[in-house]
Amino acid sequence: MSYVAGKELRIVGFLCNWCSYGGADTAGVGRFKQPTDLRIIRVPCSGRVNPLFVVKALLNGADGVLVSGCHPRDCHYSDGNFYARRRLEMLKRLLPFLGIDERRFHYTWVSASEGARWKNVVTDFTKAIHNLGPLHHKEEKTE
Amino acid sequence: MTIEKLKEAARKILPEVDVVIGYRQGFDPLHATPYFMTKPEQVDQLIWNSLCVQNLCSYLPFLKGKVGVIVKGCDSRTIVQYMQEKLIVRENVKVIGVPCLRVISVKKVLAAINQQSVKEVTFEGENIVVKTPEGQKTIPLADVAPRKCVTCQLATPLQYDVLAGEGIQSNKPQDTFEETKEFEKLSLEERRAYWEKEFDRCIRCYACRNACPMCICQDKCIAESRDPHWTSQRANVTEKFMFHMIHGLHLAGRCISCEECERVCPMDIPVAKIKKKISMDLKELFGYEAGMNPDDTPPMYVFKVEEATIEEHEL
Amino acid sequence: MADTGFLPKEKLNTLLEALSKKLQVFVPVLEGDVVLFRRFASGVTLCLTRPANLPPKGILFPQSETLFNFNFKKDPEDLKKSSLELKENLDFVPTIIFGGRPCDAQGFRIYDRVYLETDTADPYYKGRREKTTIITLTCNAPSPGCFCTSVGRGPAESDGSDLMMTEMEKGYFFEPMTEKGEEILKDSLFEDGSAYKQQAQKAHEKVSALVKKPFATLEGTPEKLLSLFDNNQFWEGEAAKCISCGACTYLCPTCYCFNITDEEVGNTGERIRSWDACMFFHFTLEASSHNPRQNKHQRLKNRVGHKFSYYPKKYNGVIACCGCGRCIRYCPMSVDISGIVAHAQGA
Amino acid sequence: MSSIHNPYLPELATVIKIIDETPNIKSFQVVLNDPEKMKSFTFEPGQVGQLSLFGVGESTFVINSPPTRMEYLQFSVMKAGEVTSALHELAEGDQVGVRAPLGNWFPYAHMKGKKILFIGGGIGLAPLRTLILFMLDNRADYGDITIIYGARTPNDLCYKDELKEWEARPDVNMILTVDNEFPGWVKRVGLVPNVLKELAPSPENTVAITCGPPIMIKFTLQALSALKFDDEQIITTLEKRMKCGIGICGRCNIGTMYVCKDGPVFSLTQLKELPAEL
Repeated sequence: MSYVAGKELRIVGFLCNWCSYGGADTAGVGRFKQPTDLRIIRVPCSGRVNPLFVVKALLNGADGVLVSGCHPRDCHYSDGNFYARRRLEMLKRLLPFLGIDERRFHYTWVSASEGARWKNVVTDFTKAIHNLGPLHHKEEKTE
Repeated sequence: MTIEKLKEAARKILPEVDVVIGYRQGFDPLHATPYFMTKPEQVDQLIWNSLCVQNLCSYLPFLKGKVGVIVKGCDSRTIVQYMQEKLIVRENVKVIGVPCLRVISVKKVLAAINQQSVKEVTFEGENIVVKTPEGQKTIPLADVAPRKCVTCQLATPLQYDVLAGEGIQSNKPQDTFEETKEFEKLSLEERRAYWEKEFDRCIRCYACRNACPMCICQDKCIAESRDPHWTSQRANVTEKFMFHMIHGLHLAGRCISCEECERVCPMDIPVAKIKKKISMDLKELFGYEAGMNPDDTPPMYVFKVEEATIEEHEL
Repeated sequence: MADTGFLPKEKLNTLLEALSKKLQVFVPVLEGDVVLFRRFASGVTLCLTRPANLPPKGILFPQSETLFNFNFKKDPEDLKKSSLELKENLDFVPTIIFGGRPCDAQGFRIYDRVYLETDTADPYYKGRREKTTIITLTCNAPSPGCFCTSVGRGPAESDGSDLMMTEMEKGYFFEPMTEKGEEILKDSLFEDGSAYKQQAQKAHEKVSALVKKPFATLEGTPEKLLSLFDNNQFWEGEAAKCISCGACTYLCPTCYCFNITDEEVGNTGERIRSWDACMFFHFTLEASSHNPRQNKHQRLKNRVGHKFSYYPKKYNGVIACCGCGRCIRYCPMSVDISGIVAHAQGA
Repeated sequence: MSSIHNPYLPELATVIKIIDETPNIKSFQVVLNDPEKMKSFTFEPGQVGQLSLFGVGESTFVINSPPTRMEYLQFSVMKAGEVTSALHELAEGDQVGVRAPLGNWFPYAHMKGKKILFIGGGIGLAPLRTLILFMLDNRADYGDITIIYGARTPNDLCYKDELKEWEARPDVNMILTVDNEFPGWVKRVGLVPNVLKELAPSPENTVAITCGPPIMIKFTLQALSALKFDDEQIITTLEKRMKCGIGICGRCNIGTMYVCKDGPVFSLTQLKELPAEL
């Protein structure tokens, strides 16, 4: 069951291996109570996140997508998250142009030690998505 | 006359190159078509007028050897971008620049004449005169100009080895992305509905991709690949939407706004609108315009430690 | 029963309303700047003034369709084991395609030989084809690029149509070609059309004479094209401006090639058939990375060859081109197939 | 299920045995799940089938077991693309789909009483295997049988057990070759077309049947012609990217001929009448 009242929604999280995934782990070890809507996909670096990953998820059933990497200047590969920031910012601006609420996509930075911060990010993002409700997908036929 | 100068330039360059690409009359008087000249006598059929719409630079990455090409101001950004991405060897391309104030949108002309067959086309001052079986129609060129011409700043190409004529100044206002901003005033639901309706018509012919000068990996495009499996062959809106996102996002910082994608769409889908939006954001965020300077690095390939224009997003 | 019928213009909508109560009716409508076929419903505005940009071929041969669904079922006794179930759907809805042009209907005749008149008939096409009535509208003016009279057809050629209508000043003159067409004419909305027959015929002849003639005859062309097969210079020249997209094939009423791909999610999935185009690099790309048509001129050669040489050689001289001109009209680079054929004849 | 025959609908089948032939070739022995259909299944040597892996796709392979041995249908698969790679992941007992038989076959009726020369390379032995086994099962109908078979290395030779059997048979003349010297290999070394030239078999009353990689076929055809084989005496099988398998989908054509339906078996005479697009 979701932490947030109501039906669980589908949220996809792309977390970098070095910081944010560790942060999520720290939150788990710390036994912080977190909503369970998020499905985590571990990536080597936020720089690995192709904006099309986000688009594909949103078009194919996700109600929200969260990308989280190391804080700027803390990237394990020194500058992957700097590139990510530019790409993801472009995407954040493009989504509403296509009619997808930009609040369904969030990118942020969480370090491995920030278990509490991770908990807050997940909780707040999940709440935001629940406020927006499911991203409706019409049943489509191939013909 | 520009055409005489173009012919002269083409004749002069032909011995140095394998082929010169220009324009000739197409299947009817309203259509010009790319013309690949290898012999001097072919130069006689070269034409130059507002019907010469295609971006001929798009052929360059696929051609071997030395090539001469006729290039309008807007198209010249293609050359710049190719240089930037090292997709051409500049020395192997002889650019015949041609000053140009405006081309026409064939689609707009056809809409103005009820899609009739065209018997004759002439230009009188700032008008295009089209003769059809139903009679003759005089249309101001400004009314049938494609979007890119309305705010064109490149009446003279950025790159050329020979210029057919005198360099001229643009007489158009700067692009303020009015159309994009206007569209953004619609509600989210309206925008979503708009794109779903437009993309629903897409037949996945990939004309937009193949005509795109920057879509150089079109034979290996992930839109058709099974591995990675980005899209299926289902003909539904989701898949079509996804394809156009692939096209748009792969061009972020590379799209040189020639709008060939939209011109060639047989289903009249305003695909350049997405690219225009991306261009607007790039300009706002990074002050960047693709295809202006061969020494630039596209904004997606660089970063600043402190990004003055990007704020942290709060939840 | 009358041999022919007449329907006043103001009654056309009434007819379509009545027909659409019984079956699904597709009509040409204007969307954006293009005409395409959509389901008729109240309030839909027809566009009959020009041929549709996209021919109605997708109604019988959808851009994509499910050939069958598959379902892996886990054995509850032994979870390592699973059984497999296939499910095909061959139920098709009775349909009318209204307001296509004669060339559109002839496109289906090109399909018929390949999809029906074989020992392995295509059940999907066959199922739809048998349940579909095609009502065409003869052309009253040629469109840019069309050349139907040069490929042995014409703006009022009846082959493939069940019922053909011709626009008159105050209404439409209807002429049935098949029993399916006669069935439609039984509707009491139709008046006797015999008075208009001659007038319609004259109109047809008049338009026929206006259609562009890029070549006088196609006699010997299939052989000529074959003899040019190894002439790379010719084909490279013709294909130089081609950008190898699929606009020509997807807009072509006679192009019938397809792809088959599987899609799977979890334990279920489907095998999909979708339009494919011989102009695409991957069309003939083999797993070994060998590609018999790796250059665009080879692909264009196949497209022209198929229509003007291979198909007629296989099917009694019938040209697999209906001359509708769409591939010319909407080609991004104005590649002109009729011009290529003419050049080949003279090469 | 409807009563209309649906040529796109595969028969469900089970993989009963998988044989590792070479590092990148596996053979799959398959039986149709419906015992009645398996019992009534007939085909001719050289015909192909579409093997389905649901969720991945279909690919065309020759049925390389002979019609004289109908306990199962065997397909040999070289790992190359999406479907073949997935097939290589199969385990015995797994479910597949089969659409077969498709295409034409070797004109064996016209080969009766003649000497038969098989020339194969690599996985190209698969279609020949059908006919070899078929002929060995009807041995009296044919004259001398010679098999020239080569591969890059000894490890790349398919059907190793059968090769040994055939070598041991007095009524088969078996010549094995590998492209380059290889530790432990004491038999011939050399490319198949070169070995063919060295052996210089007489064309008299002989039919040559060849299959292998395109480059081998090209030089083998040249070598056979140099040995004065008539085009009519030379038979080969072709391969193309295929989808429908019934001559509709349009990609495997060479001019008017569809390799899936009008082929895959062609005589050199027929091949020469077709445009050169292989």
